Amino acid sequence: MLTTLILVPLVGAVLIAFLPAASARSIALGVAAGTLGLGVATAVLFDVGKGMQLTEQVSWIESFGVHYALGVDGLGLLMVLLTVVITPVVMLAGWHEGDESPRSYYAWMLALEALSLAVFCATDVFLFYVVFEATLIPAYFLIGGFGKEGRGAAAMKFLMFQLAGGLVLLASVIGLYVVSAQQGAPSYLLSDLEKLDISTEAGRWLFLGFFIAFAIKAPLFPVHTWLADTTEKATPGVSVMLVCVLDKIGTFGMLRFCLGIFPEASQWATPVVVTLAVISIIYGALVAIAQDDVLRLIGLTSLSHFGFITLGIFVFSTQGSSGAILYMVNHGIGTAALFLVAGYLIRRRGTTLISQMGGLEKATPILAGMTLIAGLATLGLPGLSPFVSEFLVLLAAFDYAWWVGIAAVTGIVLAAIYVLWMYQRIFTGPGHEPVVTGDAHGHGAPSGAGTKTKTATRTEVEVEVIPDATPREILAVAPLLVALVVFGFFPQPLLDISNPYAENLLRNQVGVQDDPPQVGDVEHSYASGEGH
Amino acid sequence: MQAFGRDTWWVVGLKVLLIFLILVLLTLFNIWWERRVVARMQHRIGPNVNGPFGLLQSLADGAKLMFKEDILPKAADKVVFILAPILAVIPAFVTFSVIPFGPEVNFFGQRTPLQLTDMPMAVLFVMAIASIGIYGIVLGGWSSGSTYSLLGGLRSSAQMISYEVAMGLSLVSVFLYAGSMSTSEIVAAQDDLWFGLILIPSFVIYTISMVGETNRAPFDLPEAEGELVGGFHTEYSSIKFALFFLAEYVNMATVSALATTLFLGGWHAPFWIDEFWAGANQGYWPVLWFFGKVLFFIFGFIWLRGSLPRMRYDQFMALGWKILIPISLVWTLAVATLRVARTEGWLEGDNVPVVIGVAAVLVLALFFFGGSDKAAAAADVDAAARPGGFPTPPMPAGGAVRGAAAPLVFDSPARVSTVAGEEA
Amino acid sequence: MDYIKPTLEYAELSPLFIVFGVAIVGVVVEAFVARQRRHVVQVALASAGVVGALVATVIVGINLDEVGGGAGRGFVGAEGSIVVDGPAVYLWGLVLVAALAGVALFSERRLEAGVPAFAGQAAALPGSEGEREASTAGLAHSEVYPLVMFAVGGMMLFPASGDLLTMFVALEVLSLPLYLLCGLARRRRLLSQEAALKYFLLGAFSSGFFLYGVALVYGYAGSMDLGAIHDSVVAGTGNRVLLLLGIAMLSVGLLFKVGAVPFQAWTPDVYQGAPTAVTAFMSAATKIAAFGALLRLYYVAFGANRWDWQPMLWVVAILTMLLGAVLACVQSDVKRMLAYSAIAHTGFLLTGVLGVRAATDLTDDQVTSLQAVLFYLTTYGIASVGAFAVVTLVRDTNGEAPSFSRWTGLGKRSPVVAGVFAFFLLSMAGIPLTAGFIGKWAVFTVAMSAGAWPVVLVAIAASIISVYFYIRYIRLMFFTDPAPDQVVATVGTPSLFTSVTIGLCALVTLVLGIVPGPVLELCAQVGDFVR
Amino acid sequence: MDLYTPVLVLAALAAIFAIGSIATSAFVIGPRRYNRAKLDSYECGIEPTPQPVGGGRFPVKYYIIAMLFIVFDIEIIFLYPWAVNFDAMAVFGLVEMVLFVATVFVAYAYVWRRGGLDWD
Amino acid sequence: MTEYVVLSSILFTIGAVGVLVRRNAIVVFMCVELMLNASNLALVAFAKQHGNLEGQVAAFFVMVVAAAEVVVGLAIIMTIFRSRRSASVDDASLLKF
Repeated sequence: MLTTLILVPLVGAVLIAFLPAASARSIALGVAAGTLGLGVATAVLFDVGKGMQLTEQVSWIESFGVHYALGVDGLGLLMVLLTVVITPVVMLAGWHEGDESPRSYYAWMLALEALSLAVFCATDVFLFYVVFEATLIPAYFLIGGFGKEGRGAAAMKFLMFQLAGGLVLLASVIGLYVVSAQQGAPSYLLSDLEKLDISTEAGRWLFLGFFIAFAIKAPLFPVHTWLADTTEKATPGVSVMLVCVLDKIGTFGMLRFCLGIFPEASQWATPVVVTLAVISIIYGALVAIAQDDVLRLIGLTSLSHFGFITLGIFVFSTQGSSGAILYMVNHGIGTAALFLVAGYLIRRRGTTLISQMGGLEKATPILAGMTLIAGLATLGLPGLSPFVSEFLVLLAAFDYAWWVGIAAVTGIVLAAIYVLWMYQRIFTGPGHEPVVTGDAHGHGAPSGAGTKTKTATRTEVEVEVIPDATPREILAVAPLLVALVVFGFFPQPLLDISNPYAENLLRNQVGVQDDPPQVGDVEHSYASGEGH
Repeated sequence: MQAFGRDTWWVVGLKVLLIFLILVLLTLFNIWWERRVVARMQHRIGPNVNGPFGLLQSLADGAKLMFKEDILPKAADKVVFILAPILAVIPAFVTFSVIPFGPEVNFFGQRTPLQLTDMPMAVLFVMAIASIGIYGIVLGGWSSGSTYSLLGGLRSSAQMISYEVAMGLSLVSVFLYAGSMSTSEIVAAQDDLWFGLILIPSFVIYTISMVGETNRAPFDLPEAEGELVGGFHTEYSSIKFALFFLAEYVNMATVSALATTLFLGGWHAPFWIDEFWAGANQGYWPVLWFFGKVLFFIFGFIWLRGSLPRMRYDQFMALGWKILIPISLVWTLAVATLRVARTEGWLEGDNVPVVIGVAAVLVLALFFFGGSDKAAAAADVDAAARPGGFPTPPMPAGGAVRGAAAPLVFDSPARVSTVAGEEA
Repeated sequence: MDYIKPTLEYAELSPLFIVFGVAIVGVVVEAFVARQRRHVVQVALASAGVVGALVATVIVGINLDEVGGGAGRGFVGAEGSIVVDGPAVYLWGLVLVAALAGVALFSERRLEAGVPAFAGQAAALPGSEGEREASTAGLAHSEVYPLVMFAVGGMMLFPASGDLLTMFVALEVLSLPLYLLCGLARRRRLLSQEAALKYFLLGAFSSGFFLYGVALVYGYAGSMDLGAIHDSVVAGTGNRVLLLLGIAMLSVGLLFKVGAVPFQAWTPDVYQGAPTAVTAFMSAATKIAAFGALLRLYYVAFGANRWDWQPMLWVVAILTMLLGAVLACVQSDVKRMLAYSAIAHTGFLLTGVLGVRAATDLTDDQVTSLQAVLFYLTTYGIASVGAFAVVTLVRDTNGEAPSFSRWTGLGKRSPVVAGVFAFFLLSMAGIPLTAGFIGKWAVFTVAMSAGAWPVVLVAIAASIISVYFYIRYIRLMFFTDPAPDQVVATVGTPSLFTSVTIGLCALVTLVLGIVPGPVLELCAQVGDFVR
Repeated sequence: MDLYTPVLVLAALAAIFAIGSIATSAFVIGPRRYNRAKLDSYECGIEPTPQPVGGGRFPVKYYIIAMLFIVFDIEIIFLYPWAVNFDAMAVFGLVEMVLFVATVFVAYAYVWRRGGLDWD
Repeated sequence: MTEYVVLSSILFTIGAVGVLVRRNAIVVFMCVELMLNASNLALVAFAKQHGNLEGQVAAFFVMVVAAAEVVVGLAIIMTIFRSRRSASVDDASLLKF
């Protein structure tokens, strides 16, 4: 099942690479849709509350004790679903992004999807590492091949950061091999490694390796610098794939490997990690406020969000973990929506600078609406799904330490500022001439143009020029928005999937005993209007 | 072997002195003899003034040279210039230290072989020392600072090393039979049959190459007066020149003695005299036989000089590299094969035809091999791979017979045509 | 005198005999076949010989019988001077594969419009009349095939030698032809000759050290036989100073051959100056052979006093990796870049060599250092042959265009070639799903298992650096557009052999990256060295 | 007494003779009446052509001859012990030496065909 | 015995130093040969010391190898010399970092 899930997009990618460019997009969409279907099927086959499921296991490299082993649990399933949903949406939304060379664009896209799926399904550390690193190649080519000026450098920066992390991880994984070899036959199976008893010393070193890698992946404060540049230079669609799917691997890995294999070390490292998380939350938010480039801004908001997620993971309460898992999904959906809508705007204005936009409200009410929903979701408005997760994380944070909670809340307040201010600057206020009646994304936007046209007085005509969202665009983003609203009011299904995993993880590995969060808590919070 | 290295000091001293004297006297005698014989061949009389039959002539020449002025050309590299003749002389003498003059004799009350010393690889020792002598000539030619000398030295060194290869290869079969490289044992191995008789090809090749090795006519190209004045010793005068001369004649004696030792049974009495007179191989008689044989070779040298014209350099090199070496290699292997065949008993009864067949095939193959060589060599004159060479007219069909020699035979149309071909 | 008749295992040594025989026949062909037909005949002969030797190797490898309770397979042959054991046979196979690729690349005549990449007449002065004549006449030195066969023979003998003397002779037999091959380029002859000169002088220098090391070790052990040396090392008799000095000097010789710091100086110059086909061949084959010998020497002869030489290797490995990686970043010539990366890879291989442990503290189903190094050699050899082969294709008006700027935007002009090259680079960088990754994994694993974690950390740092310069080329080829007035290289159409070679290399690199199991198993199967 | 001592003695005697005679003729009994023409190098009476330092360069031909000589001398070096020991090795020795000589012969034929042996 | 070894080591050192300091390719090359011959001396000395022939046989082979090296080396150096009119290794400087 899972193998097919992974193979379908992979085969699709290869096909596209060899078929004429004209048919690339349609094939890609078809394949992505098919994958989506398979993902849903997986979800249907998955029965909630049991551990690892749909497992497959074939011996791959005996001498390393490596298996080709797949399986999904609650966490994995959610991530898989997120991936299969986001990919077609991105393709639909970023219709013209790959026009330069459609074949490579869509081939790499599908390859990226396939590898990410593999990452989320892998239950063998070696396999995980392999695909984890492999995702970088399509990502690199997507960033470097499309997007605007200076993307090459950005791609380089991205790759160097990721590979550095990856190689540190390599050290730790090899270390795992050594440890497991000392205790009999070497094996990389997650199930075996969890049973492994690692000396405190070794455990902490290995944990460090894993954590650094994941911290770079899901940007955490000191090692986040690649994020902003990448999201700025890359096309919105690619940014979505990066931020909403790839970066999840970081937090995913923290849950699955850091906590899963080195619970002791994770607890030992908690204070530092939490601090970093808090810093990321506030720092990300603050920097985001200051941004003028909309893509950059959104990228930095995710830094803050990942701070939340990490926080939720490392406070060691089922509430926190489950919340974090939920958060990963919601952030995926919300930020994706934001990026894509921003993409629409950019195509229309031909620039990514907020200062070049403005006053679009009247011209493009639908876009404005979509932006608003997505934005509000991002700042965690009650009634939209991110709120639930954010709230759970907050509760957990307050349980962990009051100052952490306060810091987190500050982060939310700042979030409110940057979202609303951005909205205001883009949609309300005086408008500007379209710098470029944008066709191909990116390459336009000479930065000087903005300052030149700043003083130009707005006239009705020009605003009329700007078309509102086309049906395709609406169709693309709609599912995300719907999901935001729906899960905002009925988060239970998601919780049902995430809770058992969180419980199991904390009970069996970390050894924390507490009861999983229920919708009740959230309802209660609605009632008492707590939060904001 | 175990007879050696046990002499007392004075015996050694005496032997050394004797060898030295013998060599010097032999040289003087050889020079005189050569001049007499050549003179006789040319219907002249030759030296006959000094001493009986002019025997002291060469001594007089030596003395005269002693009193001549010793010139150091200013273009010369002084040290090397003086060192060269010394370097040429010493090896010439040293090589004689392993030549057996005779069996163990009563030497002033001491039983000792008539041989200064011997070693397991005596012959190799001889060749090694002899090739040190080449340095003398090369350095002499180089240090003179004159073009003639330089070319002469180069030529002589080139020809010496070329013929040393052939010489060395021809010796292999001797060792094969003797099973040793010590001169005394080789001589001992020949007391019933001389290797010169059973290994005729080796013998011939050795004799040819020994002439080349000593720069004697018809191979005396280093001192080809026509082209090089005096060759490597153009610039040498007085005693230095005499030393080179001495070295050359001593070398002649050495190679002859080596030939005697290796091929003519050393000090063994010739013509199976010992069959009816056992005493022939005891006491000091063998010395007589030995020197008889040596002088026979020396006479050969003189005879060659008196009768043969000097070869052209390319012919000379071709002879060394393209004829002597391959022949001696093949011969060596043939000898080895035969020997194995005898010990393994391949030659008994019904195997013989097979062996003959194989041999025939081999010979034929060899023939074709060589043939293809020559044809191709002719065809390959364009020779892209001939670095540094400058174009030369092809050899006339008449081979060595060319130029002035050709008109002598104008009665033969074939020749005429070739001559025409040559002039065309 | 008592004399034992020596015997030779002709059947088991047949690969060596075939290779040397073909080489000699090649010389005969040079002598007697008309110039026009030589090239074809030589190519046919050489490839036939290599293939034959390969077949023979496989047969020999299959028929090796176990010794020492399955610890190793094989036997000590030729009166102790040649050891035919698992590793040796495996390395034979590797060298022969590299040789096959080499011959294929040598035979390339399409890129140069009908003439090979070798000098028309090496003796003619560059730019002289003779040279012009030679090249207009379409001459070319077909001696390269006999030469390469001799080199291959030496390379096969090198890791299989059972005593130091054979090792030395093999070292020279493999080196001398390479010196000449380096000097035979048709274009840029001064560079090529200079490369030959440097390679020769330094090579002779290092082999002098090697020889003196041989003498000293012989003085210590009283024998040249590796097994005997091991025994006397174990016994601890003799003068240890001799032993240590000897090891040091032997190491100088070998480390030079593998191009490790501080003996790496020749690598970039020679790799750049030599004809690229030759570079491709020797970058792979020489490393394989030399590392084989290195392993045999260190494991068999000096395995008992590991603690004497391991520290030295630690330092050497660290320096090699760092220097190779750092200097590769600043190269503006693709061949030099690959050369420095080769140095870095030498460092990684040495890391693997460090992973040697006594058989006792090694659980049976664990990766052995030997296995790891053999696998790494396989992957690196193939990738490097492929990479250099691609370099031969990228040309401008005056022959190959190895300079950095020429490669700008190659991916746009000919995506396939650029893509393949990028793939090789990724493999060298050790990106997953390529063979290089598994290789790196293996050597790092064994090194860390042996407790050499500092070296592994440095190695990882070095790989991060090396990723940079590999990616730099990928970026140059795919994401950089040439300036309007910039001269850029294009991809020539190669002959079938060349393209097949490149394709196979790429394929193998991919396959080994995805299913390395079988080959790794094979490397494990070859077992340990036989004493 | 060692096998080689007599050799040294003989060599010493020869050396004394050579050096002694040179010394006597040069410094004792030989006349010394130099003039410039005498000290010129002899070129049949014409003005001597100035020599390049170190005797100038030898034609490449001589190098080739020298290399060939090395090759064959080495071969001889191997042939001698083989010959001395031949009877012990019998067939094996024969086969090996045939192989060896054949190898050398191949090189020899190559040189021959490439004009290495033609003296032009 | 030790004297020979010491002598050989001295010769070797001279050769090595010569390679490093001399500039003329031919001289460098001769220094290399000196190193080889120093090794030969050591080999023979050790052979005598250990009373077995391996060392001497080795010396034989080393001679062969040295000869081969001479041939190859002279060929290369001659080519460079003819194309450069100079045998100085300093002039061989086209290949630079």
